[in-house]
Amino acid sequence: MSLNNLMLNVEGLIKEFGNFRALDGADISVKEGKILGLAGPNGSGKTTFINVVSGVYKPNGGKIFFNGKSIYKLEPHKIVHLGLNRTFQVPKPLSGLTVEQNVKVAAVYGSKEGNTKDKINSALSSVELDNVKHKEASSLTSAQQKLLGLARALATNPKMLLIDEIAAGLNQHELKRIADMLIKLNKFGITMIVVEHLMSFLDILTDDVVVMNAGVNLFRGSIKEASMNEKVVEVFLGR
Amino acid sequence: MFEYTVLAGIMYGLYFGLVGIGLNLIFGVMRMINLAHGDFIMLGAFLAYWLFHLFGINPLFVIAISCVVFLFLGIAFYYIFVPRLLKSKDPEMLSFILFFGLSQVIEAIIILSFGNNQRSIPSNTFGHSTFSIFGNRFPISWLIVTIVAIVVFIAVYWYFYHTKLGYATRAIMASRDESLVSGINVNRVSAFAFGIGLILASIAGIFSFFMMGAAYPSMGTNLTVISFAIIVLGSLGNPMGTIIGGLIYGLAIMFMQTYLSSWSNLLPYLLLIAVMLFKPEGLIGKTVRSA
Amino acid sequence: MQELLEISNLEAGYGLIKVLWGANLAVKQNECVVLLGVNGAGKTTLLKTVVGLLKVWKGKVTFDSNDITYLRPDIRIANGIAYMSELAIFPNLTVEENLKLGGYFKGDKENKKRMEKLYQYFPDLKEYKHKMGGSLSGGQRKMLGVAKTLMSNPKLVIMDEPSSGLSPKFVKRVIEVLNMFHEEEKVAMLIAEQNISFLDFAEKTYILDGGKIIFEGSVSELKSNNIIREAYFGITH
Amino acid sequence: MLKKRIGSFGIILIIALIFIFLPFVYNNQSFLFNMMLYIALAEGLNIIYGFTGYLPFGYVGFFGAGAYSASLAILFLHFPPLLSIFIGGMGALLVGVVLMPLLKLSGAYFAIANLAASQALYYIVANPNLESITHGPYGISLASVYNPHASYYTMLAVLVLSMIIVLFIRTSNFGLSLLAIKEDRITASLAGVNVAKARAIAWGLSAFIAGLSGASFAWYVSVFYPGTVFSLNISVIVIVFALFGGIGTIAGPLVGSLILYSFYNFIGISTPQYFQLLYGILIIVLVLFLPDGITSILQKRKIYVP
Amino acid sequence: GKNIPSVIKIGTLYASTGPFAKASESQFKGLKFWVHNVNSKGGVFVKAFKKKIPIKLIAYNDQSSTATAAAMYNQLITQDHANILVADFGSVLTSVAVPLAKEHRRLLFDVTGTGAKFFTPDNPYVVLTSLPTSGRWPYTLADFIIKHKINKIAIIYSSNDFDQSQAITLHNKLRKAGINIVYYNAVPSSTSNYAVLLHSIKAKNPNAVIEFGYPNNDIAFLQNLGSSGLKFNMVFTVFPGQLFKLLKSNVGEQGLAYTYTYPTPPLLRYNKVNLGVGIDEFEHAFKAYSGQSPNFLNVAGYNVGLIIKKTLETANRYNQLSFRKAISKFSGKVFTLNGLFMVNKKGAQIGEMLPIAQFVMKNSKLKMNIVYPEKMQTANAVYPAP
Ligand SMILES: Nc1ncnc2c1ncn2[C@@H]1O[C@H](COP(=O)(O)OP(=O)(O)OP(=O)(O)O)[C@@H](O)[C@H]1O
Ligand SMILES: Nc1ncnc2c1ncn2[C@@H]1O[C@H](COP(=O)(O)OP(=O)(O)OP(=O)(O)O)[C@@H](O)[C@H]1O
Ligand SMILES: [Mg+2]
Ligand SMILES: [Mg+2]
Repeated sequence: MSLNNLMLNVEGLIKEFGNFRALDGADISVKEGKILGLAGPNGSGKTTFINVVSGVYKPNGGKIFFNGKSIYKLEPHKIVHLGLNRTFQVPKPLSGLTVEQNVKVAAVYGSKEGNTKDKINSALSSVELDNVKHKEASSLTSAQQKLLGLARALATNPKMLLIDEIAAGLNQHELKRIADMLIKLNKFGITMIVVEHLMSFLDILTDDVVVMNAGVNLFRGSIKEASMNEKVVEVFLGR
Repeated sequence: MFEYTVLAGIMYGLYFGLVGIGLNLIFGVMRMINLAHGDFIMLGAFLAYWLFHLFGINPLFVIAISCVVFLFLGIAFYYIFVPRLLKSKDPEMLSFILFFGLSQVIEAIIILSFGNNQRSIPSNTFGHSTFSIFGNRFPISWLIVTIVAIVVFIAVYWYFYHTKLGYATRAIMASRDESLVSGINVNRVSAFAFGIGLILASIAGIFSFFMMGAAYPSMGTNLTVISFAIIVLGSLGNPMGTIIGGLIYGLAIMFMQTYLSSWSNLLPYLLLIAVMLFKPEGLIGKTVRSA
Repeated sequence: MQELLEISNLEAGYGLIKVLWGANLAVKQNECVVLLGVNGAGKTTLLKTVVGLLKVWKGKVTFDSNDITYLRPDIRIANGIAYMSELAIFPNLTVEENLKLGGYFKGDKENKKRMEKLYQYFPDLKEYKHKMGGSLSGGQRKMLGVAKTLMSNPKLVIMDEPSSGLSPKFVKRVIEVLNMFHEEEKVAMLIAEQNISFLDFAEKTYILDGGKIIFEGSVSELKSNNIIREAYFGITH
Repeated sequence: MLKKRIGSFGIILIIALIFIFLPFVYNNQSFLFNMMLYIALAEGLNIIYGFTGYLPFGYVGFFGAGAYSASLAILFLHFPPLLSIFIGGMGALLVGVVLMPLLKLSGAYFAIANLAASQALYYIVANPNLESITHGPYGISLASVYNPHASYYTMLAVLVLSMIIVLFIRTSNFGLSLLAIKEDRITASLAGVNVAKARAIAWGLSAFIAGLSGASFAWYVSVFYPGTVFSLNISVIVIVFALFGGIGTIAGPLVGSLILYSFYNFIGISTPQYFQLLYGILIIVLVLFLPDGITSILQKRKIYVP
Repeated sequence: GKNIPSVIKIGTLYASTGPFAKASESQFKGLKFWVHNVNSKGGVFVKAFKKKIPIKLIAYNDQSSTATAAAMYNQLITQDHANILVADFGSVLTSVAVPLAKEHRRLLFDVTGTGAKFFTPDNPYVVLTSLPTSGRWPYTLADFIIKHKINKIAIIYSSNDFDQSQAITLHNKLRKAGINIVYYNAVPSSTSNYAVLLHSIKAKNPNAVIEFGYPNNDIAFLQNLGSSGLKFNMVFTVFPGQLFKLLKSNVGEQGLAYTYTYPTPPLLRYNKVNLGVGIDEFEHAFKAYSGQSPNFLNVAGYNVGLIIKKTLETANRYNQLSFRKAISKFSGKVFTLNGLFMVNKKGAQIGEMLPIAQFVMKNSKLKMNIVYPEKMQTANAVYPAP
């Protein structure tokens, strides 16, 4: 595996909250154009991983390379400008603004390329929110707010997305729809890490998963292998 | 001199903890900034003044009366203002303006009815004697104020951590909506807490004469500002933290007066800014995650 | 058996927007009901209206043969309803304090006993009992929410998506725990869920769509309905 | 967008014309001056509060800093008044830069820290130990350059500038990014907004306007004390004016100041004893029944308020 | 054309709220009383018109705010065309009127605004009527201390214009006389607790403690002194002599006993006057008019009225500069219930010297003795205080 086509390469990442280590030396890498599934028991550090890589929290150690460039301790907006963006597990919309304005901010400030109007429209249509674009973001359901988060991320012309439990709380049918949506985005060349608990959902997207536990990666391989791995079953899937 | 300054600072500080604690309680429970806090202190002072001069009632007994008066006042104000305010987009900031209006009204009413004179209760109300700690002599009234402050703090602590009502109050501080669905009668508990906040302010007012010379109708604003400094020094939204804020304030003032008197009014504010920048959650606060 | 909760022709919404358009639903004593519905169907709105967080515009809610349509939330809770919202916790209180508030109407001793019992199922909570609720991970919060709701022993438990964000192991755990309380304490349950594992334990299901109930029936009836299977489970045959 | 900008320009033009010509028919210039002053301050406060949600309880700190920087430039450096007014703006800007770390705080914390900062500044300026620099508590006299007419029109220029800045923010993407920061800082930064820079710009502009206003005020009254230009009342009054009209628009603070300041004067004159009472009641009633300001009546009807 | 006005319009401001309200209202009441008096006699005699003309008082409420005051002074000058402009109480509210009056060439009758910088040689449009400029206040106090050879002096003052200029004057005069100043410190005007300060002062063992402050400061200072159990041979504060009732009700007679102050009318009883009534008669009439016995600021407000009256009686022409000229003409020749009226070229008051008084206990009642200067003395100072 040559380093060149690693889109994201994280080594030995450490994050402490007080004297508690939420990340304890996690190593995770993704090749350009791929989708990596990220799973693990609750509290294993998946969201923290995203928070640190996207610059929302400052790490306490380790290395983070994006496209060969270190983004360690870089400010979030700079990371966004390099082409890496994320969504939130608990949605964080710009509540007082309309759906369209939410996306507009990202389209204007996220990247210089492209026409703002086009970026807004294509981001909204990719997540199928164009019919509610004049609604206030606070009046959307939480699932819609997560999609809005994805739309904002898309409007910044990302090369890579970190997606945090975007499908939680959806029914099978809706899951399928979201999965198809992500696959389509991936086809357009967006590399992804997708955090999700439902293996059936990850299964549609990729065969490459990392399972984290207690702030480190426990397993990497295919979903099938994961479901047969003793430790993964023990801490994550349950018997 | 050093020893004297420390002791005076502690006593003065405990009193100022009392000055700030009601403001912090109301902020903690309702996320409302009671900009009229100082005016309620003033009302407490005027109540004590009138009861003393008309009926010769000792300030210590006024505490009991003010508990009743201000509890009712607090409950009434709560039901008039707060539920409506909470429906708006930014209750915290709007409360700021609303209570500014209230402070204007209170001040105006007091001036219209009693004039703008300074008033005080003679400092020898509790006797002429002084008392001494480690050979340092202090007015007896300071001892009484200190005891009152400590008793009040214990009572507040008891209320918060050993009564069901206090427990519910803390829950509302944490989340109003979750409290509703935990079976807490949020309005009633908050109204009561509002009343307690005002009672605490009024008690500080009753003893203002002995710590601050005189009381006058327009003294409120300044007291509100000082109270803010104190509660943030401790921890905003954590009433017990106010004691620490008060002590820091008291000691700081006394030390500055002793060693650098002309700068003494600057220090609390610099202290406040420093705390905010380096430990914005206050000296004993905790934070929750943002993402 | 007698109806414990009965909702008839319920209309409610936000501001000028009507979300529920005359929903009907009933839960019997000691019955387990799962409420399904696509995203945005109004499940959360329905549950909030039942506990009193939203005003009823029209219609009637009865609980334990009392009309509770216009009662305050805290009185409804005191009458024996326990509710877990989607966000579910007090962020500025510790895990243990959160749990205690779940048992607001109980004595300290009883709370302690129940807490220990719940800690057995959710060891994470025990480990973090002095941590602030707001610093927990998404899934840990859900566990806390579930445990908190079970702290009181209510007649009816209402939960809004208890499993979303939980790892598979803990989804199983939650179902196990709910089952246990259901059996041991005869608690009735009304659960809005999307996770099909919950169906195995439901005695009745409803589907909410566009603010109206469009299906009511047993799990087997549900599963045998082709249209629903397609719309909800994405299974096409 | 263009239409909205032109419409808003119209308002600014009208306001400017009114204040240019009004002194010829109505010669209580001080009243007009104060009116302009409060509008400019309310607009300046609007920049930071209306668009980013930071409530500068200590806004008067910039005002005082401006008044003092300008005065010291006149007294010590013998700069001409207009240049000194600019120095006043820069002085306030400098204070703004020093206080920049406060922007890390949020909500009530920020408001209170800012209040503390303004009080600290006041006590520094008023301290007798600094008498040789600030004249300490003795106050400043600018009798040598006293010129009510020139300072009146300078204030008008500051007013117009403040409204143009708000106009720009209101109709630009920059303004949208500020609103995004107001809603959620983290989300805004992940939309690519340089949060620190954007709010620093807003903060700086807001401070600059207050500084220019303070400087113009100093020139206009020409004798003042530290307590005059650092009075907490100025902050509170300006906040109330801005909120009364409605923040986040140009028209809101303008209308709020026009109505309330007139009220303050005319009602204040005819029923002085009851004025404070009426004023307080008015504020309470407003917050309870019209919390988004009077311009929100129009906004609720979907009418665009510039 | 010489058209004679039907009324003389006197414009003034007062504050009904805010920090200056109490003082301002008193001063205003004194002025109103004077207006009431002259109008009941058909007005004042205006020499320029050789005719008695009634007074019309136009007054606005500035609520202690300088910004409002500026607008109101302007209103008085430009809208109401007040013929005579009288400033509100104190330096702060007077400060904004000084440049305005100069700009509009209107003579400002400054009643109690004692700030030295109001009075400049290039400005003929201001005259201070009822108090000397604050820098002159401690002249007699300094003499008293020097004369009695009191050494080791502590001076504590509030950091504001009014108090600091007194402190500086006293400090300089005592230094020059070779008197040792053991403590010299400013405290913020907002200081309300002097307990620790008093102990710091005591540590220096001074014979006299001079406290210059606003009324609030004096009250807190005296109260803390009373309850601290500390004793000094001499204690001086500013306001018991001006706001006697206020201070007495707040610190009690015990608290005032044997302390020193500047006495002002009505504590000072000037009955031999050549303008207006003496203090006895004034006190009587004022009580009948308002139901209250007068305080110093009532006298000050009344006194400005007397000066206005004299001005109109003296000025040959009815314009502002003639008014100023008239004042210079009778300056030093007029003695009112407020003492000798004398202004210098800049308009600053230099006539009314403030004597030194001491409160003593006599038959367990508080009594005030004038102890200096000798020509006014009613008793010897009790020094050291018992
Ligand atoms: N606060 C609000 N203001 C206005 N409209 C709202 C609000 N909350 C929800 N809605 C609207 O009400 C409808 C129903 O929302 P609700 O949250 O009840 O759906 P749900 O079935 O719980 O969806 P989900 O599966 O996403 O939780 C949605 O169309 C939503 O946009
Ligand atoms: N700001 C914070 N302060 C304190 N502890 C934190 C903070 N953020 C995360 N943690 C802790 O770090 C651990 C990992 O949390 P994280 O949110 O990364 O888990 P997760 O893998 O995303 O879990 P889930 O699947 O439940 O979302 C948890 O124990 C959590 O309590
Ligand atoms: Mg997570
Ligand atoms: Mg929902």
